[in-house]
Amino acid sequence: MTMKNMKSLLALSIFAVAAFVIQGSVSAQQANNPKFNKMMKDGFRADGIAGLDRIDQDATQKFCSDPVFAGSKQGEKMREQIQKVNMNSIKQPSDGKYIGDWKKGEAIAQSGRGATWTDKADTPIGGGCYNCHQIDKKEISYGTIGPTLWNYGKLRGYSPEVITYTWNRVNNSKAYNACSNMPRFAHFKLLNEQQLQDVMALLLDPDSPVNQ
Amino acid sequence: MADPMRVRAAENGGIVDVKILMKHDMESGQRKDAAGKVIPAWFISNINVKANGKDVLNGQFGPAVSKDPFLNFKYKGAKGDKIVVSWVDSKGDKRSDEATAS
Amino acid sequence: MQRNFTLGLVSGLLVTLMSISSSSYAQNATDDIAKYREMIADGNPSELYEAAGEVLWQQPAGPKNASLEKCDLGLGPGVVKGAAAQLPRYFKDTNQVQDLESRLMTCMQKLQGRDPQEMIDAPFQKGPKKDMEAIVAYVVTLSKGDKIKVSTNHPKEKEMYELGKRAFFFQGGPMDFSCASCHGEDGKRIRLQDLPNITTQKGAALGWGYWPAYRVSSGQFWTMQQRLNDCYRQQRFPFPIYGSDLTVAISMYMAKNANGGIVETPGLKR
Amino acid sequence: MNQQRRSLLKYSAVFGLMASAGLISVAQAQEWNKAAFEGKSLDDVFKILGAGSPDKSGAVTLNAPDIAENGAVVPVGITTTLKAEQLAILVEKNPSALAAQFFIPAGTEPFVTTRIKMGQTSNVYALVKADGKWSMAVKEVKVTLGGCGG
Repeated sequence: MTMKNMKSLLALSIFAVAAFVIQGSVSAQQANNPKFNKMMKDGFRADGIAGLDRIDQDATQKFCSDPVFAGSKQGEKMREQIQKVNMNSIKQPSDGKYIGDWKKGEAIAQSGRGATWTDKADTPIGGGCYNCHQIDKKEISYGTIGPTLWNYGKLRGYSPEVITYTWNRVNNSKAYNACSNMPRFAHFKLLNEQQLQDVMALLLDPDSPVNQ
Repeated sequence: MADPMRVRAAENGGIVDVKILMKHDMESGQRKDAAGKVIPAWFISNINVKANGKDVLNGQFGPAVSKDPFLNFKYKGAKGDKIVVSWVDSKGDKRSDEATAS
Repeated sequence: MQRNFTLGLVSGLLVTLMSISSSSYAQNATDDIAKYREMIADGNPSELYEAAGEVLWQQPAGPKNASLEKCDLGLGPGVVKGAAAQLPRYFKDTNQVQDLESRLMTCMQKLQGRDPQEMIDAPFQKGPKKDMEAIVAYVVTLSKGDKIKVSTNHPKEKEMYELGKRAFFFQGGPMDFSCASCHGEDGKRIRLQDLPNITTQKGAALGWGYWPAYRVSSGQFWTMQQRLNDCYRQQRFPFPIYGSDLTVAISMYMAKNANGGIVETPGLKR
Repeated sequence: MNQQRRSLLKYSAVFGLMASAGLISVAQAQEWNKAAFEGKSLDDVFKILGAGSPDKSGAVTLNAPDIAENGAVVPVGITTTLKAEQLAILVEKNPSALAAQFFIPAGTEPFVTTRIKMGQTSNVYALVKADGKWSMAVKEVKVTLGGCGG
């Protein structure tokens, strides 16, 4: 996996951060620590698809690596800025279609594979959704890092607002919560548009087992 | 040569409780290596336990027994019983270990 | 954007309500898992590694054909009992903070004349690492039941702790994960596995106190270095170098947080 | 305990040598039942063991977890109030149903616990042969996907 996308967001965010610094409205994040940087640099080696560029942080990662600052009053403006940058990176579906095939979506939600140094570049990457969320109640092995998604559509309805919000959230959760634990699936090309539509269907197709 | 087992035997009320851990991969024959080739099955097939020279258990394993097999059973016996556990695997490798009931 | 935000709030509320109502299901499965663990607790195959490790500890090896019996793990040459409970720590002879495995590499080099680079480069579960794993099993078993007691009195220990803390929260990779993504909150699970909150004493003791462990899923004995290595793999990071300061710093952060907890190693894990 | 282990190791080494030199033969009172272990389905194995269609019996207890955190290690125990001479553990959905079988000489309790592999959620069967007649107990064990799934 290349980090091209990450790099462009990094550039964008550096610009945003720089703007803040010039305005003088942000108190500093944790100080740059050369000793720490060296430890990180010397601590890893590239292996397979997992290159050393993976520890080059973009602005979002850097900001969220300092939870004290990120959660503070002083961090608020930067938090909003980061959410905005992430929101702006979201593309609505090119074919205008939001809802794909829930059966494929379930398979994506089940798989936690891909993108590790033991995977190949062409190993399909799973959504890993069940790692953190309850989704279809039939699957008893689910995590609790994220909220339950059982009856997702049934409870919220299937309005365009719900659909757009959910699309944005599965594409880039950091658009709403700068330091959400959820990966930015579209931004890092973990899931393609088709796969995102399939995951959407699992949550928002009235026929999906999730909404029974 | 195969690695040693761990054999524990404790007597309580005339019953000896025997616990055995064997070091063996118990290759199932279902797994594939990195190149996609099936790794052939290789497993402990027979296990025999004697106390003071007399059979107290005979077991047969298939490849579905877990790696590093564990076995627990009980027989009527006494402290000081000399327990010998022996296994043989599907390639003919063997191992015997001994313990004394305490 | 405003509308989305409100919607997010509403769904957040709903979700909170729902997670309360669904927690009973989670509880059942968690109880069943606890029962399963109880059933396999007796007969930890780590014992097989421990026995092999004791032999390796006493057996002359390496270019100098010497045993490890004079190895100083922090409590003096040859003292193994209780040593693992106080690691990582600062060692004067190397002027470094070392965890158990980096310290064992030092002993293998100094006493036996073995090249640490061979150990660093070897894949887990193979070659020299296989010996290391058995020796680790032997050493940690001799701290079982002891209190975790790690010091940050030496400035280098204190520094290592702070570096480890920072590394713990360091996000990277294509999934934005840090150690804290999974181990920074109480009461969370990944799939059915409870995730200890390593930022707290209780959580750190549950994590640090039970590794190294025999892993049921792989049928292998895993040292702490291998545990960390696989965490970083799942975090989608590059490959952490065996025994590097990074891995020692993370260990220092966990171990110090766990102080006062009980060493339950070798554990028996999924 | 350390001392004990040390002497155990010494013994082990001696016995290992003796075994490899053929001084101790591994007793094979019953030859490994190839046909039974290669039987695919439950019925295949029942037939080969001569078990017919065994009846469920309250006298047979199968001790296994409701959920296994990992299918690679599923603890399974059989115990019975019957005068068992043979015990067997079968997994319906494994590629070959028979996992293990045990022969119980007089003086040995009809009790055995071991650990088996399960590829997926399945019924597990505990079979007991007593007075030439087979009976059984059945329990479903759920095998879960764990960890990060990677």
